[in-house]
Amino acid sequence: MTYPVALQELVEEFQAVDDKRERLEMLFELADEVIELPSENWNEQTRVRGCQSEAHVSIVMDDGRIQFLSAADARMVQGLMGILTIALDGLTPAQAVLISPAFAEEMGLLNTLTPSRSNGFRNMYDKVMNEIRQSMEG
Amino acid sequence: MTYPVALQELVEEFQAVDDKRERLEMLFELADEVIELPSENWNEQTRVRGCQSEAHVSIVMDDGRIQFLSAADARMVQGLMGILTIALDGLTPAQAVLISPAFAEEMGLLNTLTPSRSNGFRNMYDKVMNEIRQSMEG
Amino acid sequence: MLRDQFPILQRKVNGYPLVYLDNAATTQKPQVVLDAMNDYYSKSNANVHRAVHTLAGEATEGYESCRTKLKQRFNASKVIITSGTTEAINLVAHAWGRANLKKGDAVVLTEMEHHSDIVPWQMLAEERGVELRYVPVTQHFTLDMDAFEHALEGAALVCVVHTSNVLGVRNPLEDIIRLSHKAGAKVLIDAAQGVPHSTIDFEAFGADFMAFSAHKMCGPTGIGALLVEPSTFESMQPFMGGGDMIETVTTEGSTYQTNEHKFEAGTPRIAEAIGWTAALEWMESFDLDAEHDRLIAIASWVAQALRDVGMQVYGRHEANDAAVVSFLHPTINSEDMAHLLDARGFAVRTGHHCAQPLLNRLGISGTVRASFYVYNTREEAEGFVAEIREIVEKFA
Amino acid sequence: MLRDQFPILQRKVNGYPLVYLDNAATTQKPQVVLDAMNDYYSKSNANVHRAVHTLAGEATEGYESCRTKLKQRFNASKVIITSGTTEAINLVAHAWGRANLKKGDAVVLTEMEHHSDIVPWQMLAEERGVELRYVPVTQHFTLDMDAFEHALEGAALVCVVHTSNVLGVRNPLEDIIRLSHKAGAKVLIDAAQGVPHSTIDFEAFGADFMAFSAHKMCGPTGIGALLVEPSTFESMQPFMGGGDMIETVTTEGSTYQTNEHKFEAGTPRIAEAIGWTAALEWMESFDLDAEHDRLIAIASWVAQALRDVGMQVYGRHEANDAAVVSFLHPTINSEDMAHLLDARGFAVRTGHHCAQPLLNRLGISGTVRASFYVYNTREEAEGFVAEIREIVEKFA
Ligand SMILES: Cc1ncc(COP(=O)(O)O)c(C=O)c1O
Ligand SMILES: Cc1ncc(COP(=O)(O)O)c(C=O)c1O
Repeated sequence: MTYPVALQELVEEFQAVDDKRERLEMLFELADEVIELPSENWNEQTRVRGCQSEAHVSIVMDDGRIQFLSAADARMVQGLMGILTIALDGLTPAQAVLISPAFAEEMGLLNTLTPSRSNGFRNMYDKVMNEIRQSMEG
Repeated sequence: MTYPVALQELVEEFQAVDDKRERLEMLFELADEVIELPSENWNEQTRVRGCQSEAHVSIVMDDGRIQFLSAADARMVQGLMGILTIALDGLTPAQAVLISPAFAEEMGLLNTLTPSRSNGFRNMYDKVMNEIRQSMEG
Repeated sequence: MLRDQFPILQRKVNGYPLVYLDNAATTQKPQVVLDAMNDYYSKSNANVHRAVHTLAGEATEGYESCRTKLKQRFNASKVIITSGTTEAINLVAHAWGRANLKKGDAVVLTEMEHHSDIVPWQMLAEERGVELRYVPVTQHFTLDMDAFEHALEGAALVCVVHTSNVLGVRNPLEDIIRLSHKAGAKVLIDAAQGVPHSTIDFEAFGADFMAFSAHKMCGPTGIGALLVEPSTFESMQPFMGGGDMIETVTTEGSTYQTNEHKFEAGTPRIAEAIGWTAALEWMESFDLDAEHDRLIAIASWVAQALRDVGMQVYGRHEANDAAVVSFLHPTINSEDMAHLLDARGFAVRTGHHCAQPLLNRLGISGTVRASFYVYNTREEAEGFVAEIREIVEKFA
Repeated sequence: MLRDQFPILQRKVNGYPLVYLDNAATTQKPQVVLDAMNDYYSKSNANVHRAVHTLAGEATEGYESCRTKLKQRFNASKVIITSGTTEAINLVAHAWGRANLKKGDAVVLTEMEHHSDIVPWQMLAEERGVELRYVPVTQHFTLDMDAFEHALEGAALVCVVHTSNVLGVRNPLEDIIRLSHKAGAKVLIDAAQGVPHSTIDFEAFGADFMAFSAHKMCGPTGIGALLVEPSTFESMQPFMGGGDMIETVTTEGSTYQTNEHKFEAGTPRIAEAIGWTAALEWMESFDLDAEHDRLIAIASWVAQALRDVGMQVYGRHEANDAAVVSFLHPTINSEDMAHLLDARGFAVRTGHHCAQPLLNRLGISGTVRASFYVYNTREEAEGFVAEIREIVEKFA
């Protein structure tokens, strides 16, 4: 499986680290990549279900390219959003839908996350991809 | 613990036998000792509760001595009744109330019987002893 | 050998090797099931859901993997985990029955039902004024299908046992489901005795509810399941209230989960779910259909041998029936019989088998029941028949 | 050493020794409990009651010995075995509530209750028009006893948690029971967090119902109990219908058992009962009161240490409280905190702990909760505090 370069690099970076604490720190740092969805734009449409805490995502199309906006109260979730930002931001929808969710597994993210959290991540991924697909139809 | 001679002999006879099948056969034979309570005398007062099948007991006083009448549909239960007949028949109430239910354990009856059945036996014993005590008050 | 995987079968009872023929009451457990539960308790034990730490994650995964496994095995999309068949049926009576049945509605039962598929409906009938109609059992030990069709008229729900725990008779469920749906009635299948002997495709089967217990299919005690057809699922209100089944709780009121958790209040049966998953996987390690054929052949041979020594046998032992042989001797009391068998290591059950209406119809108050399962051998069956012969000769 | 009897405590999590501080969610199990269940499944597994064969006898004895043990330990004469605290409380709502409460009757709850002691009453309230009154929690993390006395007026039932699973606060139950009875109300105690930390004499205590779970006191999942005061017991109708809870079933109607079996429909949780019995016996092998003193001292030390690094701590940690420390950092998100702890082997819980009304009152949506039990050591607590300090320094 190959991914966009930035994502591929991330996958490899995570694969190189064994310690859960270090992985978490890497995730926390990725929170900085998030393009923030302002809280006044949070609503039931933006909410990610199945997360323990607040998590919101939104896709905006800018000249045919994806802009991925997101926000969460846990830094770890922000980190996950940061990964998606790196993965998606600036792609065309046609490029984005080619990204398989398998990268999370390859990164070892699923070992870092507990199942309920990785469900949350999966829900977030699915939600975003659905919106991207809808944007292609629309 | 000592018991009336006939009961004491029975206890020893049972103690001498290990095989459950042989014990059951001995029990079955003791069914012959039962002084039958005719079915037209069965009623809610004579019914032993907690038995899986029909079991009825009744005490009649004959010149100050106990006569123990009983009936059951399972031969094993009749055997248990036979033991009580040997133990009680012809005793005065004052003699009867001295008999401890421990004889069942000493005979190894409780190993022969399953718990629900030995509960049934215990219910039968308690019921009979209660009636005997009441006859003393009356 | 399959049999070697069951530690309890090494046991002696009253000095004789255990011959366990009480499988319709509960089955034995293979070592893998004990190991799975032990492993869980010694490595991953934690409470499930909404948790962040590693153990809780593993426990949640373990618990939910049982649901996933059940969905796969039975091709079902909604699987509620309960404490057993009995709770599953009570859940339907409360969660679906109270929300959907009103005074005057009719529920069709059969005389072949286990008490667990009668009493919940009697309680609902009394509370709500629902009418109960019992389909009689014929002298051939089958449901009276004419009476069934008649009973269907205007019925809202049909509750029927997949396979009788007394007779081993497997009911004509395909017809029952088809006719019931045609009449506009939902169908609940009590599959407690069905699932151990066959693999059921719930969606293809077409029933609305199906209830069963783990302990009758090599799984642990304390757990079972209710499969629900998805659109029917939507019409169910919660049964028990508590942790895990809610979305939000305030003093003003609560909102509920929308998936199966809505019906699984409180800390669930986690170790049991993990044990059951192991049992379900284990059941895929051999050919259940072939085993079933072998067992029903044994049962039918035993039934004939018992008839030959003068027993009355209740059942017919056709290809799809379960390997259950219920019988009575004209003079030997059934409890005496069971005690004599136990003295030689044979475990059978006596009594009404929680099916008093059926026994009433048969005009008896109980039977001796020998029920066979995948670890039982032809030799055990032969030993059983030989022992019965000896008992009859000696005590009749 | 007591700790050595818990196989799971040998485990490493993310490369670090497991420090299990999620005991309020569920406790770990000593080897004797696993052995008892294993033994049962490998030697005596059978269905209980009404059975004649040896295994069934042993299984029945094993199951009923759990009831006997519970009667002894809690000095109770009526012990109904359930699947846990949640089912026990739902049982009261159905079996007692539906039989004895009518429109306009009032049930007093507290804001400190677990969802399992709220939602069943909300459901009953909605169905029957029963009024619910919630006793508020003060800023000292205690019940507002003035409000409680006020709420009592004309109330039929008071439901109160023995010890809060969020705060560790033990409620003034003696006063609550006395005042409630004076006002003519029955009292239900949710003792899920009480029984692991103290031995309660139910009869002397004087409550009418007490509910708790095995899994929070070193026993298996899937089982719990409801203790009932005998005269109250007589006023209860059956809850679930099915096998074993009946005396006779006919198509005309059924009669029920009069003892506890009336409320235990279906094949019971046999292996679980046997495991719980072993756990209860095991709990007699050490001085629970002394352990409790040790644990609350640890908890109160941890609470202070956490305050010292800037945490808000919810609780007071008095002598009779449970060793539960709920806390929040002003800037570090609680889930992040729990994940960071998990990375070093510390298992804590985050979230609303199934007590949303309490958290609402406290103005928060969740806490991080560390809860200690008999196998936890002072060293573990110190390691925990050191780890928290490091996390705060690094991530605040
Ligand atoms: C105070 C309290 N009540 C009730 C419960 C519910 O117990 P269970 O989930 O075992 O039914 C719990 C456990 O989470 C609890 O802490
Ligand atoms: C046909 C049938 N239905 C229901 C039940 C009840 O199952 P459980 O006791 O596991 O709830 C049984 C088991 O005895 C059964 O054989």
